[in-house]
Amino acid sequence: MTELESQTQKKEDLRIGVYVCHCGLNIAGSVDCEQVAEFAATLPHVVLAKDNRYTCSDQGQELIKKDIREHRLNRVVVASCSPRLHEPTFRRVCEEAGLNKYLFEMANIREHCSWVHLYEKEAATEKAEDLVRMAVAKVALLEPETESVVPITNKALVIGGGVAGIQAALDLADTGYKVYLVEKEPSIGGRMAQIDKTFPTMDCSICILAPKMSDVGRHPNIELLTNSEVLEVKGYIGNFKVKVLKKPRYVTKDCSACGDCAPVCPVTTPNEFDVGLATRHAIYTPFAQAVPSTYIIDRNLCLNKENIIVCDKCIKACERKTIDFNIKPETLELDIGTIIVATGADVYNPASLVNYGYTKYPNVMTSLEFERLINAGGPSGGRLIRPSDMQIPDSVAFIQCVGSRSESGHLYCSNVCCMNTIKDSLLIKEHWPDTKIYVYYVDIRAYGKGFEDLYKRARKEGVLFVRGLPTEIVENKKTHELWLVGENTLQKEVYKTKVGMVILSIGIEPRQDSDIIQRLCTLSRTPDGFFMEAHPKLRPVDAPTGGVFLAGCAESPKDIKDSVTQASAAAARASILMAQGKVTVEAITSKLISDNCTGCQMCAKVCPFNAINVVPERKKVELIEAACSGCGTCSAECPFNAITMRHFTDAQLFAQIDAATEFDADKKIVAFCCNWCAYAGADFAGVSRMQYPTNVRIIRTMCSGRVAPKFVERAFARGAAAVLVAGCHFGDCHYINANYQTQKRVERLWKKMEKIGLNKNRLQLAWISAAEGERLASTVKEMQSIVNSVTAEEIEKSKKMTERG
Amino acid sequence: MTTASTSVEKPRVVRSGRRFTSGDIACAEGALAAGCRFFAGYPITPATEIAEHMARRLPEIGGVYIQMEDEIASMAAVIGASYAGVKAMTATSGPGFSLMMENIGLALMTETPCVIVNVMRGGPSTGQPTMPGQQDVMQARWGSHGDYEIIALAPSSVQEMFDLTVEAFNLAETYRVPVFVLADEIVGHMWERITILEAESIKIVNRKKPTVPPSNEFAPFKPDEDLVPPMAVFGEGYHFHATGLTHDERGYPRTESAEAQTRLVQRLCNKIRENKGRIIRVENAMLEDAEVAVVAYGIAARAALSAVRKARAKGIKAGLLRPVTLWPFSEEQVAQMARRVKAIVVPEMNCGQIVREVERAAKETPVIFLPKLGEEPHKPDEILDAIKEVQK
Amino acid sequence: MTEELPHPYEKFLRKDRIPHIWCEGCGNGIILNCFARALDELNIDLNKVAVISGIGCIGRVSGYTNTDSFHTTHGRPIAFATGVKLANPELKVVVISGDGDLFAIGGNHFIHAARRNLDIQVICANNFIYGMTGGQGGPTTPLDAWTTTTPYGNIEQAFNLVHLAAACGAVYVARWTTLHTRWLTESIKKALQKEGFSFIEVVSQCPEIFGRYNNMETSIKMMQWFKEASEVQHFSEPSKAEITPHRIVVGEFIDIEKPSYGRLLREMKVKVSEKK
Amino acid sequence: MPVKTWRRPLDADKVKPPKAEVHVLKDRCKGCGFCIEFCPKEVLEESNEINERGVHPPRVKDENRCALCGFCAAVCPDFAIFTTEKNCKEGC
Repeated sequence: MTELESQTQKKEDLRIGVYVCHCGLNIAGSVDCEQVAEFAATLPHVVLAKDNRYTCSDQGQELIKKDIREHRLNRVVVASCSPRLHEPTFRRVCEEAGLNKYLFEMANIREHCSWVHLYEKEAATEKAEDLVRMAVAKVALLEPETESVVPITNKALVIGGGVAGIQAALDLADTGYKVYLVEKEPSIGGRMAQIDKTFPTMDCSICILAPKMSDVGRHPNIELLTNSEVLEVKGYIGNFKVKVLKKPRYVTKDCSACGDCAPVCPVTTPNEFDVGLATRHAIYTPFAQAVPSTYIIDRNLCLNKENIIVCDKCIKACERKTIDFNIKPETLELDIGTIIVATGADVYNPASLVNYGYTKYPNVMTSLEFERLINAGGPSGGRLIRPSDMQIPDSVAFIQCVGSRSESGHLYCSNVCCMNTIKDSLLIKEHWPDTKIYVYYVDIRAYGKGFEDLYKRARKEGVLFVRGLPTEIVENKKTHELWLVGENTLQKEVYKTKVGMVILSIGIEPRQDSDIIQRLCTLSRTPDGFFMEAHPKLRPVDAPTGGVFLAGCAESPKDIKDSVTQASAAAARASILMAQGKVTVEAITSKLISDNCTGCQMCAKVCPFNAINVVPERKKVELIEAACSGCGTCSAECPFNAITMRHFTDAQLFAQIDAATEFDADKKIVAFCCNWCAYAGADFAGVSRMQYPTNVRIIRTMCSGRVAPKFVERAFARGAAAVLVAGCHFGDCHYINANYQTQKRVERLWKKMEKIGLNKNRLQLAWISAAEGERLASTVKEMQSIVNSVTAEEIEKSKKMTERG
Repeated sequence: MTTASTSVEKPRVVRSGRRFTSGDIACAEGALAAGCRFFAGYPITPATEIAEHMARRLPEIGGVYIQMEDEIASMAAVIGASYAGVKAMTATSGPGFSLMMENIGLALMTETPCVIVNVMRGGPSTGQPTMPGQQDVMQARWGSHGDYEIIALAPSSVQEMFDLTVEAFNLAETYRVPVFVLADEIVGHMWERITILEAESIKIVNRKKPTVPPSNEFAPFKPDEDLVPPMAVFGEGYHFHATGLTHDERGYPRTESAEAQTRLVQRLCNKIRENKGRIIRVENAMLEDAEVAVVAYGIAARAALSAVRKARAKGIKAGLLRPVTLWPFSEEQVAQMARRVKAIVVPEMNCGQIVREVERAAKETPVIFLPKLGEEPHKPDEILDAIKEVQK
Repeated sequence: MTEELPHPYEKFLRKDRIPHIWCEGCGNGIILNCFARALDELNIDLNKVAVISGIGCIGRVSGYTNTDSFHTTHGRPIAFATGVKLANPELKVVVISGDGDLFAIGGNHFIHAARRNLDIQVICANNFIYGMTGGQGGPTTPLDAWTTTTPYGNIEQAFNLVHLAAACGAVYVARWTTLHTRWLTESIKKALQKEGFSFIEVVSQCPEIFGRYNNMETSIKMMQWFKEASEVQHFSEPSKAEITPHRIVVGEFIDIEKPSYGRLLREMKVKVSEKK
Repeated sequence: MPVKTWRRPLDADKVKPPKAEVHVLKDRCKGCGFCIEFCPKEVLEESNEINERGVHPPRVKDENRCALCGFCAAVCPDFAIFTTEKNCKEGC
């Protein structure tokens, strides 16, 4: 049946229940909830409207169920927090009461209203009423949907072989799932393998890591893909198709790691693993405990570049004949159910801080270099020697927060540096008790279990903690001794200290290549640049994309313990999915209205998921529901209204627009925000209590690509002063690239507006990530000037926009 | 020394004693007795039995028999084996002989001791495989391209098939030259009683070895006074080079020098010519007072002998000169004899080949030629008639 | 940079014969070089090596190796080598010759020696033409190639030598170009240690004739061709090992164990002597 | 790995690749240029001197670059070039 029929036929028996939530004072603090409830009762088809303190509480949920049964409610609206938080909760409530969960709608009067208009109760209340009106208008047109169930492949992909990836892989493998562990480097082990000792227990890092590494190497359920990169991730939760590039080692598995080859290799380069403090050859193994132990040839360094072997020294030295320059790269195609992103982090490069002279003064080194230096297996055999004269210094200074908590580096705290320095200072004391050690800090953050004790111990051992970072380091050109100059902010006095060696306690930063994984797994990132979790509190290891989970420093700076904990959590989350063996996907997919389709293929061209096939003989297209991810850019593109989106139909969106513009439209901004970025950004603005004008009415679409020009035109036709279309940044789009279509459409609209002499500034396009609440707030603020400048004539003119179009 | 009784158990190299055997087998046994330990060949009538017998015998006594893909390869392999220090031979007939000419030239140029048995049949081309002939005599002398001297022996009995094969090897080893045994189908297939001497009574010659130790200056083709260079072989450490190209005494190619060409080719000829006296063997019968002489070789010589006997019975002073060594040709012997006789009768199983050599040597003395082609050899009376004829 | 020191492979060469007669950039020198290196690395007793060659440019190689050596008639080195090897099994008998010598006039000997699995090593310098006689077409001349006897382009199909060798029963078959010196040396070493008939084809450059007439004027250009076109495909199907302007399939194609003629001969002799 | 390696490795002296000596037998060279063309370290260049055979033998551009891979010797058709390890006892 067509939408119109279904609407008219519904009108008679529609019974809508509205529940307005106080959320304690979170909402009630700045919105008159009773009044909103009373208002709701006056809306068409609303048979009952109530306000209560916590709708999400058990009583709140029970109440809704009871009402659905007793009052035969067939539609429910809850006006409370963001649907991104509690929609699942209330949908479940409806379901339990026998009501199809797609007949439920939320009005976000907390994040989008009370929290962002804390001091304008009246305007906030009025906005809340609008939001409820919009929700009621939409809910009236909602239709029951059945969710399709898709099977889940019982295989997991773990990206990154650091301690987090190792833990996640082992947990999943031990649970009995097949795991592909993909590591970029020649060996797993990551940062932890480079570190000498771990805090606060002071046990040898590699000693506790190595066994886990070899477990990974031996595990029957783990396929270890080192020296490999993920090229492509297609598909959806439970059914990913992943392409992995396995780069050749040029040494076969038969390598016994006897090491005869490396010494004869004529070319050398600084060893990355030892942060350049030691040398390696073109054929090498990064470190003694590497897994796999198989050697590898660095073809960029090796003399045998192209199709010829000029140098055969290693080949000759290899008794087992395991060297084969003929091995070609191979691309593996994997069927994957769940993905764990454990790609880790980079360390801050302090070279940019000229005043500390790193890369200028030989005796200024980073904490990572220190780890290699103090490590018994390291380039100096564990002797703390200064590069300038290879002597053990009598005094050492640590400088904290290098690259952290500062404008010059990163604003955030890197979490591990304080404890790492304390640990390092104790290591020095342990070997060379007389060494004078200064630690220059901003604050010492010893928040974790056993941290404070270690801190105390360091002080007892005589490590001097000085608050106030040096402003600069001056080197004595002859002796290469270093003078630290700064202010002790506790004693309020300037210090000028001479030390033999300075260790910069460098922070942790997102990997430079994060954007690749981000694009592949359609992840979002916080302003810090680390990957964002689906929910900071309730889904801390889930990525926004279904079936993808986060672990380790890829998500945020953390120490080994937290990385391992998070890894196990991620593994558990992934296991839950795979144990169920199937997953229901939201029924928000495209739907073909076959009669209208002319087979023009416009939709097929814009679909990011190739979910639309063309059937030339029938002059129609056909939709592949399993492949459809529900962005809706197809229906926005269709010139003949032949495709619509379940749960976001044209009619439903029109209804919301109309509701939003029912009263003094000429003062209002109608904002279309995509679910994953802009809408989440607005939520974030709410959570952060960023205040902005009350006259914006946000309509949620899954993707900005859903926003058809006709919606914008409808808003103007209804007399709206301004329209905002907001979506994800390019590259962040949850639907790969659907937002490129958004851009095209808005540009078309701008042209049209100019043609008919409308001020195109009344239509704004903004890219706002889930983390950019600030940006949303400021955009709305800026748009006020436009709203104010719009004249009655312009409004009238724009009302005719549709007819002219 | 092995006695007849133990001979049954242990395979003997030399099967001494009196035995009844065929020409081809006798040839093979002769080769073994002479020290031949390598045979490469290709089946061809009427020489096949030599190959077959070698195939049976060589493995017994630690030698190698190999059947090659053709006679070109057989000849090449024989040269190779000889250069590896083993006495080597091959056996064939007309068509195969033609194929061998290429590498016979190589053997001549590289002074390779080896023996080639040609059991002659009727040609040209495939001709009459099972019929006798003496048609390859000139090919033996001139068949390969270039200038050279070779040695060829013509057995006329099963006993000689044994004896002359031994001698062929001895000459090859002495002069570093390929030596032909020019037998024919009849001698090859004929069965007769022969006597094989005890091993130690059989004269064996082995090639001269270099007297100098290996060195970078070693000259593998530097001749002694007899113009024959001592022969180093592969594996002795001399690291010498040999080539079919014109070469100097080091064995290195000298492809542009006239001097080198003259020097080498002259010596290759002279080492045979100047040793003629030691090489050539002729057999005379009743020649001392003969007025008519018959010159015959191979199978033809047998009929010739009885013809001469019959003539003497009739009071005609006839005699026989049989060149055992066909090449180099016994020119002096024939010339001397020619001066004493009135006429010379030459029966040959061809259209006239050795007869030309006889005529050349006989000068004014008239020479009557008796050709013969096909199945039957000459009958004694045919030759007798010719003798009577010249007597008139 | 000094000149006093002698070349490390001097002892494998007849010093008084070097420099060799081959043209500038000719692949034959590289083949000789790799052969010397192989002997050096295996440190074989040079008194037990015999190098046999046929006629043609590469035929001169036997004149340069400081071993017992024989420069036979055209096409016959393998037949000659048969005699040497059987007469003195202690010797390592290596035949180094050209494509015309081994596969046109000498083709019959090659296939039968391979069939017999005679214990010799055959190294073929394949330069696609008859070089010594001035650049005539031969059994390996590529289709359409210009030679002095194919002035309108070659209309004969070329032999695929590795396929031929494999089909005839060789126990080791490899093909390299003269640019693959390291691999070539390894293959020669393998062949020298292998029991039975081994064959190595070396795609070699004749810049003076083949190169010049087929728009690769310099030896470097021909080496560049080897570099760009060659593709290592170990143990791939020999019949598919093509040599075209765009693709030269190289590598080891066959490496199998099979009783050699020499071994069977020894066993037969033992049997025979026991019978008696 | 991100931190740019800028230091001289502490073991730089220990694992210093051996110094090479390039030997050219000038008058054997026929001037094919393979050694120059295929040297992975571009150690060689054509000299402008003319040898007995009337060609320009190679000349060492920068001996320190030589990694002693020995390909020049391996690819030379004329046994005219080879490399040896410099005896650095007397320091080089």
